[in-house]
Amino acid sequence: MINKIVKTMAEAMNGIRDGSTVLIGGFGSVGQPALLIEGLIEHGAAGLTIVANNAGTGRTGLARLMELGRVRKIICSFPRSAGSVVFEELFKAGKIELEIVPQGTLAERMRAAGAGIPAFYTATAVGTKLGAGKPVQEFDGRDYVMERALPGDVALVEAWQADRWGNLAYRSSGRNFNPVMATAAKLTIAQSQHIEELGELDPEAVVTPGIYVQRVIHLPYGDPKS
Amino acid sequence: MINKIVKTMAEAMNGIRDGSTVLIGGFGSVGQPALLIEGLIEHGAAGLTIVANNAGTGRTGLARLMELGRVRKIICSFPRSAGSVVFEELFKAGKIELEIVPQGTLAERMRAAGAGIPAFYTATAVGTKLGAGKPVQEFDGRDYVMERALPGDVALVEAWQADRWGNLAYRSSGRNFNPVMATAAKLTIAQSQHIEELGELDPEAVVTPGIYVQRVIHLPYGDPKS
Amino acid sequence: MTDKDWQPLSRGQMAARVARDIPEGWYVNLGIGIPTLVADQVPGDREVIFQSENGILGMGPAPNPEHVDPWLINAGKQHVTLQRGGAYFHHADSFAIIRGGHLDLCVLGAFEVAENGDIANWATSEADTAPAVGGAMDLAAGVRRLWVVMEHVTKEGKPRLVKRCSYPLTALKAVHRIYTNLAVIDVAAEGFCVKETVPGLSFESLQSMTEAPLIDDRATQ
Amino acid sequence: MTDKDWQPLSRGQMAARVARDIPEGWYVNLGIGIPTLVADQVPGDREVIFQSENGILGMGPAPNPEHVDPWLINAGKQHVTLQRGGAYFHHADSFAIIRGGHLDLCVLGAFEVAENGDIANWATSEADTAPAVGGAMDLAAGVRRLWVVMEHVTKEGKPRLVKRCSYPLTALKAVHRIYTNLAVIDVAAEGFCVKETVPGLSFESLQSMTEAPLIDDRATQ
Repeated sequence: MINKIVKTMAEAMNGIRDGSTVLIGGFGSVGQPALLIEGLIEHGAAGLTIVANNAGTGRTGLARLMELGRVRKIICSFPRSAGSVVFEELFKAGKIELEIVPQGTLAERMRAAGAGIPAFYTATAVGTKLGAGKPVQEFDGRDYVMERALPGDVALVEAWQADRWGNLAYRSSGRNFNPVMATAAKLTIAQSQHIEELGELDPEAVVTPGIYVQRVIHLPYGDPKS
Repeated sequence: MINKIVKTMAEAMNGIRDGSTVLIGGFGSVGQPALLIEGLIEHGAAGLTIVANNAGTGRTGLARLMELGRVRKIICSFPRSAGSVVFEELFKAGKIELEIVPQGTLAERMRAAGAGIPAFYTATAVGTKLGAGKPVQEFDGRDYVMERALPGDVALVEAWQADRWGNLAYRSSGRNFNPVMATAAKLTIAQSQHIEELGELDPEAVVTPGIYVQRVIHLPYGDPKS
Repeated sequence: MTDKDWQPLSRGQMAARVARDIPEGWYVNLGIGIPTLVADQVPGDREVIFQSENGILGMGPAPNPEHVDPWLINAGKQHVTLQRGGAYFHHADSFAIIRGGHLDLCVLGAFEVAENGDIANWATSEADTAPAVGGAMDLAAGVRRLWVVMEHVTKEGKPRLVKRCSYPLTALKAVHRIYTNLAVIDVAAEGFCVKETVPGLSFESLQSMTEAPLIDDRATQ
Repeated sequence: MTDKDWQPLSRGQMAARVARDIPEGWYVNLGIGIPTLVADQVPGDREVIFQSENGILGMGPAPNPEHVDPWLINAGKQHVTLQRGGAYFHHADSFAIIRGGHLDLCVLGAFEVAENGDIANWATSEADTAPAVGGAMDLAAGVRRLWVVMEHVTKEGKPRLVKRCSYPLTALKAVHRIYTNLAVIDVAAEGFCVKETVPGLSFESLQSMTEAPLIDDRATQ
């Protein structure tokens, strides 16, 4: 019997290695796999490249992971926001590398990684600092930059419902980057608010089919902080 | 009040011009907008480029459109199948142009058109007849061909449920090319088995958000032919 | 023509002025700041469908405090609601809508707009190595129409409608129209075309607060 | 070593032989023909998840005639069922699964396989200008493992395991293993490695029906 549900955080984190690229879902705190991030801190892997929309706030979660010196590089669209104090300290001190990627390009680069597309063209960032140095090609009279796929070794995602095959459904705007990241990583670990019996999820409404998910952990944890 | 629901086939087909590229959903007869194809035949537009997975069977529907000489070119993955008699006659007689595209590349080229991506790379068809003549680029030691977006002027799609905003949901494997084509055309026309009140479709399970749909026509028509 | 007694628009008035020009049926993305205020200014009987880049189409106004869904936020991370007919999707699908040119309109704030339509709205200096771009570049490059709403000049009185942007660019030749606290200005092939000014403000005064040359295209003056 | 009395496998036996090697938990796409028969040969207590490129994961067997869902077909356009835990998606998402290397296995039929793993399975001649490719190229180029199941020789007795394919190629260096009615053969860096032959068939006889050189890698002979 296929059963992707693991019982402990240690099992969930098993095998995550130093130097991994870790994709972390969420948009702000909504849809963020907060407890898996805690698990990653506990697990201890270092030298990580983190891909996430934001660079953490306060001194917990992703910010804590950075503060502990585990993050070598962060790839995100919105590093600086109210409360991104840890990131700012580290960045100012030259202790963390930053790659800023436009939000849609960030999502599409991961979608491409999941879909077997090594590169694609987009008009986003043409003629700007973030497009500088990238190959430019004209199609039908308009310039586009070439962007490369952005795969992960690990994806940490947050779901509303999951089953033992790893099928996932999300809750409203908690969906955000999670399904895209799930497709882009070799090892996708989902924390889910609810576990359903196989067949309980509506096959028309499964957002992430289980093929993209290797491990599920049941972590009901209440509302996201706002 | 936004109301994309049209009452007559004439309204549904209004403005489709000679020489248009028309994307037609369905995989075999399942999910095929059979009645919209009838409407297109009635409407009379000619010199069409048709994009569909198959090249029609028997002498009705898409095959009839071709037999009437309305189709200049067909872009598909599987032209020849049991019953594709009209296509074969026309093709042998040099009366129809054919572009064969691998099925996944066909879907992705339309997805790209809908997503503002003019071109992408894929390993599909590298080193084959269907990859010949396309730009090849190496990424991380593997060769890929560049494929171009495939936009449509019109998409004809079949849905199971629709509402006045044009939101669509599909039924099981009737989904197939329909949502992809809906994103890729300037004018997307949906025939729907059911019309729901606004808000009746589950926002977590809308597959095609209404932004991709310009017209909806209510055509309950029973099971697809197999 | 000398100025009469004129008043700049308030932020709310600017948002209302933008809202007036959004017809029923448009799909619209609103940026952070004044643009966000536009949604509430659209008349209740006019159906306009708002997109939020974090995966919402059919976004509704802020909820009553007792009906907050903590999972439902907009791109500015404020709690919102979903209208009947709304739908959720993931980030790649959301930006496919944006990049694919399916939105009728995006309204953004900006630091500067150049007379060729270049927009600078994401980084305050070339020296800033960690500015937050978010979805600004995708929106500016992707949507069918880009309108900018901003104060006509900076707090220091420096013009924001310029010949060439001095801040790092967000997108090239992207802006179609600008709503400031003083005027409505189209970005046309021939440059900035003033369509409307606040009552009492003369064209000459507006020009004096604008770096790039203006063309007077007001229907009635 | 001379041949004993040997029998080629039937189509059903070939499918069963393939099924034996598919472990629990694999995600598998089956091509049209013999590959389709594989699904029914997987032991009932072994969970294997079948994908169909027309948008199904967790495809189940053919329905009872009285329970046919006319909307639910496989890639061969036969009526199928959905297993508990199955899901539907659209064609672009379906081929993202395929192209993205997420399937553990695809089993396809073929006209020819070359010793370097090239596969030809979609067009019967270079002269055919309207062959039907379907999803064959995407599958062959995209999946993690490609197994081919086919008769060892053509009806005319021509070998299908060749030095170089004579038919138009589907994909380069794509095949990992071949199941024929006579043998199981791995495609390795050094060429075709015979892992297993039908009882009684000698390696020499198999070689005589194979164009490319074979390497005898059978555990017991």
